[in-house]
Amino acid sequence: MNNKTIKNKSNIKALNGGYAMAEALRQIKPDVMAVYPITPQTTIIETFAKMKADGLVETEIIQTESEHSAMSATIGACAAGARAVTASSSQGLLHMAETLPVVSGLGLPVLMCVSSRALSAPLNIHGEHGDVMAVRDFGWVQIFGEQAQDAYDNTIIALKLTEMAGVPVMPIMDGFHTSHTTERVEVLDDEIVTSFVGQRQAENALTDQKNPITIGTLALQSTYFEFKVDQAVAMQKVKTFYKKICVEYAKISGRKHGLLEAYKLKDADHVIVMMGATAGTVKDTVDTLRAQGKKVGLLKINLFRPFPYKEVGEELAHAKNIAVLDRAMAFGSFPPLFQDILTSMQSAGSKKHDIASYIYGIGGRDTMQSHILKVFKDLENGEISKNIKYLQ
Amino acid sequence: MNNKTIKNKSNIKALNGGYAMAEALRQIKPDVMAVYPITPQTTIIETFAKMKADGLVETEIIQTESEHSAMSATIGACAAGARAVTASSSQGLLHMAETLPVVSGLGLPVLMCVSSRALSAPLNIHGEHGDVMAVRDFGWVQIFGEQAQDAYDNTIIALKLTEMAGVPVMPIMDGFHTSHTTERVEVLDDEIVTSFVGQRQAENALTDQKNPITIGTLALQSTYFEFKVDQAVAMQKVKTFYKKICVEYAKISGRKHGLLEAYKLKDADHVIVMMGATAGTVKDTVDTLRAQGKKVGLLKINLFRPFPYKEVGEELAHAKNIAVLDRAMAFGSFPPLFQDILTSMQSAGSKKHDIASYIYGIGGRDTMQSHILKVFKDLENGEISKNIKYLQ
Amino acid sequence: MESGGIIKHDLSKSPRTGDWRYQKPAVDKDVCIGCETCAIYCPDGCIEMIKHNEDVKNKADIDYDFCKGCGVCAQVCPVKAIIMKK
Amino acid sequence: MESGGIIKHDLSKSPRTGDWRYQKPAVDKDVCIGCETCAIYCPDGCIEMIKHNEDVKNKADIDYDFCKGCGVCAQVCPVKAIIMKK
Amino acid sequence: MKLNKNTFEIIFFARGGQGAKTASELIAHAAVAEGKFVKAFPFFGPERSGAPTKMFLRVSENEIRTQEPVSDPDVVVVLDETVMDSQDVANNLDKHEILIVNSTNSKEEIRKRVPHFEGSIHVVDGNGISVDIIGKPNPNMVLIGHLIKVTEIVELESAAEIFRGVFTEKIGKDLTEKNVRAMTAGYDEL
Amino acid sequence: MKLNKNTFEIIFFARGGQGAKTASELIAHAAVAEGKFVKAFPFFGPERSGAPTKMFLRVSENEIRTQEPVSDPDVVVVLDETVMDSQDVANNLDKHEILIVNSTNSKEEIRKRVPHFEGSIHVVDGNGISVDIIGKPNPNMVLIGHLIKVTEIVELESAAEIFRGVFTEKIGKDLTEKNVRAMTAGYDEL
Amino acid sequence: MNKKLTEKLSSGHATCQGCGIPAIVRHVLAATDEPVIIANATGCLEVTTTIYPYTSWKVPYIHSVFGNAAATAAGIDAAQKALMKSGKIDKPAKIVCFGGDGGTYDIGLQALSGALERGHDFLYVCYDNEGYMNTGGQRSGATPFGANTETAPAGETSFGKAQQRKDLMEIVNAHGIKYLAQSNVAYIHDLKKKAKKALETKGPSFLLVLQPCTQLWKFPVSDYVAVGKLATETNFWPLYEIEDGKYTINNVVKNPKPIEEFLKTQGRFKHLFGEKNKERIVEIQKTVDANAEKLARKAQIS
Amino acid sequence: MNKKLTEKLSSGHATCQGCGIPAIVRHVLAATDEPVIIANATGCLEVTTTIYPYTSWKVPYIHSVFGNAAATAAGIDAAQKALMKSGKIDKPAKIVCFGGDGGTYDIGLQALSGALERGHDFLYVCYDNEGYMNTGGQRSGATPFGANTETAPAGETSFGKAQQRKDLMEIVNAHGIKYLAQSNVAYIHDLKKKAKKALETKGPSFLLVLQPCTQLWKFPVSDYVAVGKLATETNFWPLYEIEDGKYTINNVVKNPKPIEEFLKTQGRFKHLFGEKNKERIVEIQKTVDANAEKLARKAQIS
Ligand SMILES: Cc1ncc(C[n+]2csc(CCOP(=O)(O)OP(=O)(O)O)c2C)c(N)n1
Ligand SMILES: Cc1ncc(C[n+]2csc(CCOP(=O)(O)OP(=O)(O)O)c2C)c(N)n1
Ligand code: SF4
Ligand code: SF4
Ligand code: SF4
Ligand code: SF4
Ligand code: SF4
Ligand code: SF4
Ligand SMILES: [Mg+2]
Ligand SMILES: [Mg+2]
Repeated sequence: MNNKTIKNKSNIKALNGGYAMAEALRQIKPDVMAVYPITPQTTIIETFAKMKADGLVETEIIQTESEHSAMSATIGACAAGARAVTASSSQGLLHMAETLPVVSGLGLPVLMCVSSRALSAPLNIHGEHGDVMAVRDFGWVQIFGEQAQDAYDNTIIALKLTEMAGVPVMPIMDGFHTSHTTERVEVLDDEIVTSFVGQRQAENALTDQKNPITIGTLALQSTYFEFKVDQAVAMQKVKTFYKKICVEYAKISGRKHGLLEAYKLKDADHVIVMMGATAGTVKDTVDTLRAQGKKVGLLKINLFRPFPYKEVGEELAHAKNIAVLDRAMAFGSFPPLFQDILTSMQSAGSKKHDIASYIYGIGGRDTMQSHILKVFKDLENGEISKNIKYLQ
Repeated sequence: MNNKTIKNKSNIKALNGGYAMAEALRQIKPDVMAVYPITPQTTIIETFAKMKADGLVETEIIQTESEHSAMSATIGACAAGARAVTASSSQGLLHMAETLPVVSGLGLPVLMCVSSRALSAPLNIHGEHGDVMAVRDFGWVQIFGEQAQDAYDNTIIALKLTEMAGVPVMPIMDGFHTSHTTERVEVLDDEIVTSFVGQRQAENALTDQKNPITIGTLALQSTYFEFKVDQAVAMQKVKTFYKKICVEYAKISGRKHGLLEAYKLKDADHVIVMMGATAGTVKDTVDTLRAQGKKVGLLKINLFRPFPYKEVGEELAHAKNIAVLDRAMAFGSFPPLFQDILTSMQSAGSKKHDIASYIYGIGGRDTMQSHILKVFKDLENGEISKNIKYLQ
Repeated sequence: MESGGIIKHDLSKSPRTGDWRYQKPAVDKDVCIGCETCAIYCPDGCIEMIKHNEDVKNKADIDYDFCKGCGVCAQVCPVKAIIMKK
Repeated sequence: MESGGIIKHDLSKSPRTGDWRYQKPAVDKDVCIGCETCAIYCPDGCIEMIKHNEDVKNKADIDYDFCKGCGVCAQVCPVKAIIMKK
Repeated sequence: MKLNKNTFEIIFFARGGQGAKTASELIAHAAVAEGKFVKAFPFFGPERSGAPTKMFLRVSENEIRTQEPVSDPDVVVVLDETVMDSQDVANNLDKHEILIVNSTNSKEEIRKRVPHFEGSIHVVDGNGISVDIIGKPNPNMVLIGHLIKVTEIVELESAAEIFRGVFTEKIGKDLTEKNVRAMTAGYDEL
Repeated sequence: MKLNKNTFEIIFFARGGQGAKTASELIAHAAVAEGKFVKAFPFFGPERSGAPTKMFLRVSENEIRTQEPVSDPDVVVVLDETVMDSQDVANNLDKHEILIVNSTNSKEEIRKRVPHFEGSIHVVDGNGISVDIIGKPNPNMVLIGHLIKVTEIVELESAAEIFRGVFTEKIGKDLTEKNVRAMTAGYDEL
Repeated sequence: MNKKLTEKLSSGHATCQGCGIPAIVRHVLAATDEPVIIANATGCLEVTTTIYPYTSWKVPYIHSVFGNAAATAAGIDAAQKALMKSGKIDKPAKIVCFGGDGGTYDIGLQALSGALERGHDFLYVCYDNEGYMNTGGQRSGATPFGANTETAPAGETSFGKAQQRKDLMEIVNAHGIKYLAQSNVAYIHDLKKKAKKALETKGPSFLLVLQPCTQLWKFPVSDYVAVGKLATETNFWPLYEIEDGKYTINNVVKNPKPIEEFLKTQGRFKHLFGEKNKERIVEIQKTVDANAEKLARKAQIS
Repeated sequence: MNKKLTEKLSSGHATCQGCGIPAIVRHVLAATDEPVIIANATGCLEVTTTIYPYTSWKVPYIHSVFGNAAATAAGIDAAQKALMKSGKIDKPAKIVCFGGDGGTYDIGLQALSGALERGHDFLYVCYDNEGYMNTGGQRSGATPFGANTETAPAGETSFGKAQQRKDLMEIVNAHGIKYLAQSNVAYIHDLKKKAKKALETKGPSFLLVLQPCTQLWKFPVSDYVAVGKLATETNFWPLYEIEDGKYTINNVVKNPKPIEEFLKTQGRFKHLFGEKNKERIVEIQKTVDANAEKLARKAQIS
């Protein structure tokens, strides 16, 4: 994220990530928001509820009795033609898991703000990506962010993206690190956002009595496969839409977003690949090492689903050693981002690398610069373990 | 699966996969089975319910009001010290999704028989692996089978495995292809199975009033990570237990099971890697091509979680071209087995291969020998696409 | 294919559920008193009341494209005006 | 670490919730009539009735290791035998 | 026609609820009892009771591995003639293969409904025979008997034993034996 | 002590429910209003109202990227003296750094409780001052005022403006101004 | 095809021969001329009417998963309110949910309860065939005591379901909604009348409609009306309504037929007539009588 | 530490200063000398008593997720039955569930309903603080009309929650269980008596216990007993029980205090006392009166 300020178009505020998302939602003006509370998503929905109670937004809020119903009501509202949003975390994402592939399978433009958190058991309410990784294959677009500013920007971008692509989108922030941390956030003027996102133009809507549609059909052996391939194709198209929207968004905000953020990557021999809030800590570490003359760099993935295999493969082609840092556990397998990076290298036909897998920040564990230094040291020493290493 | 019959120890029956699993369950004598019906798992639970109604088994069956509760009751029963089992499919697996990482996180030895099926939307009740892939990262052991015989054998193996390893296990059969197809199944004598699986020796049990335990604690930032690493370690140990149990099982049954099944693989240049029922069709195709002098072979994965990266890498090291056939869609990514195979090759330090990704059998679509021939032809021609190909 | 399998009603795509029938209801329009009971209960909505000769009351008429031959109509008819034929 | 985080009660591992206290209840045992009301309602289970001098009735006694200083006891005491101190 | 080919493939046509599943599984059980390998599986649709449906059956001396549906059957059995109105039951049946139909119509009339089919047609009055013997229409037993005769995939006696094993308790010895007799009658029908 | 280092790091100690969050965020808002960058975040535990807790605050002229908790603060503010019984509030505070404590005790008494600490200790009677000015104990405002004085991370006036913006509507102009005065008093306290 | 009756749900669906569901749907929807939007739970109705590429539905219709019909309706309700506010629609349609007993008594109960609490504007119709039929006939919370089902089968050591069915009417009534009623597809006029009242209710309303199923209950495909009638004539299934808390029995059965009359028409109760289970029938009769009495008392005093 | 009271739940838990939950748990469990097994829903009680490495529980305890306490109990019940059969245990423990209002009225309602239908042998205790407290005070199905919460906040255009609370007692009662009762932590003797009855009931039993929460209700940490008492004295929270369908009011309040007495003790109702919302208080009083009357009628006739 490039923080160049366009003073005249922005208001600078101190907001936490939850508030930043709520602020973006307010400007987006959803017709319906159906939610169920769970830490650390509550900063979003409580802020929004208060905005509504104070007459700052007209959204119909449904305080449901569970996440399964929260997403179900969102489906109903979206299918009815409304701009429909929700928000969740952790156990909530899994409670509604049954409905998630339904949303994507139906091609409903649903926006779900996620504040990511560890999964039970044991119970832990802190930040990590285990929850969003658990639902990564459900046909939802997943956009990661680093700071509260990204939480704000990504929410606006996500809304436009979902309505343009007909694929549901999750802007994701790291629980607590982003959701509960107050930071400087540049907020756009309401009218600018309003005109940027426009109005939802529903192609099919239950409320269109002149064109009665049937949503949620049964597809037999003879047709289901085709629907799914179509869905995969629609997902692939998201990349193009996303890039386009990022360009447009840069125009109104002065802030650049994109599939990836390459930080001092160009000439880097030793590269860390990762997503989310902890990238900030890595950037500081990169600067420290660069100051010592070490050629280290960071590749931060923003668009995780659909995964930009090709672009990643290209960005990393020149690197000597690569460490992939996942903020999610893997049981009986390698972690998701690591596997996606391996796949990227194969996609790019770049087979020379040994790539190391690290897992950090599980259950809200603090990741310190010292951890990152250790990773870079491993890379420098060519210590590429075949096993996962944990930054505990 | 090696079908050498040891007549004196076995009874040969015509059973479908659902019945075969129910038969294994009857012999295992679970204390508690908590279930909720869903096609194509119903063949298991209905058969078992009838056995109970006829006094053939004493299991306490709980007919719950949802899958979320089915797994919750199973958790309660297992934590209480009982041998507890359940069964599900598709939407059912996702309905209970919230509870699945809880079972594994608590280290509860739960056995869940799965008859795999497509996920909504659109609705489709037919076979594929989309459902089990959706829950593959939840810390459960996943064992795939090909035929009804495997459904039977794997259920017994799984029970022993879960109680030995303290990790929950899913024996998986392909919905309909296995669950609803009547095949020849060799059933062991009741006493043999009973003595093979033994009695559950619960280390911790809620019913042990002398040692009152607290299950399901809250682990803060300071401890959660360690619990999860321990869990990953326990998962890794499963491979050894599994191999050991397979050896023992071969002794009582004469049937060999193991991490992998290599079919005409030794000298094969062109190899298909896959899991589940459709392997049978591939074997027939391999034979056809072998008869034409083509060096083709099949690697069938049985233990999918924990994934045998090393063993797979070794088995495939000599191959020229490899096609990985996934029976699950991938949206914005590459499919799971494909990525695991790529990872295996990197683990094995074997970087020479180009590996092709195919997706087949989605939503119960029939996969014909003609499809498989096409894949082998691609391999022969060196047509290794960078994109997923669909065998529609 | 329609995105997400979202469709609109189009009778031309309907299966002819008449194919299911192995017994066929036949209305004796002269016996029928036009009470509509059969039409109300027909599970397949395939009984229409239509003009018959000079009769004042419309009489039951069956749409065999969709009639599955269940025999509910014959059962509920108060005057047994419908019989099920092979 | 215990597998799955399954543990047994072990008071030595308990946080001293007395650290939370910024007001401290003090029982005037001579005023206390031993009615147990405070003990019953104390959210932290930290009031025990113990022998006091020659009194027949046991008197309220507070376990400051765990008393969080909420003041419930003082509130419910019918004879105001407990006062909250800074 | 003997079980001389590697795998014998049969399709049964019927309607949901008419017991085609039981029929094909009866043969499957009998074949397994004889030490053979089988795969018996329905075509699964969402169809409800009354809708046309079909069952696939493979029988072999060797392990059957393919999971493909039967697309090129050796024999087709039509348990309910009315499904022929909407289904091409003789699809992929060639001139050496057999179509068995439960009907009171003549062979010729049946052939008119599958004009492209050049193999032999066996018409069996399953309903009539079963009403005679059992007292109510249960054509499946009769047709199975006939199928066994034609294909020899299992011994008649194996099928009878299986039937007895499963049904004696459920429907009583008397009715069981009547069913077995109906099957035998189908076997004898030519 | 000025905002001369790249990033200024502060820890607030208090109890759940005592408004440490509001206090640290007030400064964060003021800093942002001055064009600075901030990160203000609590240490999250499951603790309920009454349990000791802490807040972290970073302020900088430049973008703050690290997500690490503050482990080596420049200043520590103790809003509730009683937490010192169970927490080492001066951990990693070196001799050039400052510990501000809300207390009526003497500096010396406080120092006895952090014997390893060599830097300067500021004792402010937040409760007393706020009771005097506002009429009820609201030590946070006083302590914030003092913190601003000591660190100059924001202008007193910015903090006052932020407070006015947020609270005037909620608690009325009168009470708001009293709070601002309490802050000013803290600022002036030495 | 019957023009009027198939105005909203056309022919061409794949319900079993002689299924009682379609008549319920057609007559409930015929009770209003206002626009409607349908939210359907997974189950026989859904699966048989929406097989791609054909839908029998001529009115807007949505299905997503099994247990969420009421929650989906909640979303539609909120959407309509929002779209009214912003002037994108002129008039809200009446939202009608259809759910089977499984989707209502069991897996969809919580969503229903939440939607009732929040007071959305919708009618929920539960067609009650007393079992999970779409999956082949398993026990549900609505399955009556003693019935033989696939997951609570009768056998050597079992007489079928050992528990009483849930009293869904009372559960729903506990939510204090304005109108709810119990009806029976065999009494179409009763059903139509109640549907009309329910559709005219502002806020949530509820109908529980008995729907004999040929497959689970095991009776000839021509007999759903006859079997349904017996359910009411034996007091197994009284017809009543609750308006603003007030109970009205719509067809006080003076001389109820013995419960055997109902039970014996159905294969699912066949095992009860054996020597071993005879007592169960006495038990069932007692429960039916006690329930009828309780209901009568409520009608009297409310 | 009080020896007797901490026999099952020790001190050392992290409940807020002045929380009403622990007294409920301690006194319910003190009502039996039989062994118990606890199943707990996610919520304040769970989170504050089981922070690794310390558990306050001295009796067997399980928590797994938020909405499944009753289903977990069902599994334990079945396990005990099976282990009894196989002789592995001598005697089943009494299973006691504790769930907050969120975990009972809302996300755990379905699991509770299913377990009640199946008739498991367990006591379910809902401690009702009228909101989701563990997550910081959001509205639940138990939150009363007019209360200010984080997700139904009072504001310019809102007076707090706009719906009535669910009548959970009636919902549970509709399941026909033998014993259920409404109690209040401020009335420990009432609670103990009811707990004893409930624990002695064979099959499912249920207790709904009011638990004033300092954080949500916003009153001084010393006041939970006083605030709880007012809830009953104003008839906002009558104490009653239902045994085999028969209602008994345990403390007929002759001259109920006006509802303001209760409301004014709590910050969550503060906004109602402003000019704008005054009418809401009248409305609340009406509802309280109507409910009391309804309850009295039920007690009379049942
Ligand atoms: C989460 C989930 N569990 C189970 C199923 C399988 N299932 C689909 S419909 C159905 C039964 C429906 O029963 P009911 O609601 O009574 O409707 P009916 O089929 O009788 O019309 C079941 C168990 C599912 N689709 N989703
Ligand atoms: C599926 C799921 N959704 C949401 C949450 C977050 N959550 C945990 S406890 C809780 C509130 C509990 O409220 P209640 O049951 O009333 O108990 P209390 O906290 O008031 O004791 C919530 C919303 C969760 N843990 N799981
Ligand atoms: S037989 Fe059945 S489907 Fe045909 S018209 Fe009569 S009632 Fe309708
Ligand atoms: S029920 Fe009989 S009399 Fe009435 S309309 Fe139908 S056919 Fe005619
Ligand atoms: S102050 Fe609170 S915690 Fe301490 S003894 Fe009194 S009631 Fe118990
Ligand atoms: S409440 Fe008061 S009088 Fe009663 S025991 Fe406690 S201190 Fe003594
Ligand atoms: S199974 Fe029953 S409810 Fe379902 S379509 Fe058939 S008759 Fe109707
Ligand atoms: S928030 Fe309320 S219920 Fe939760 S521990 Fe604190 S006082 Fe108790
Ligand atoms: Mg049903
Ligand atoms: Mg609560």
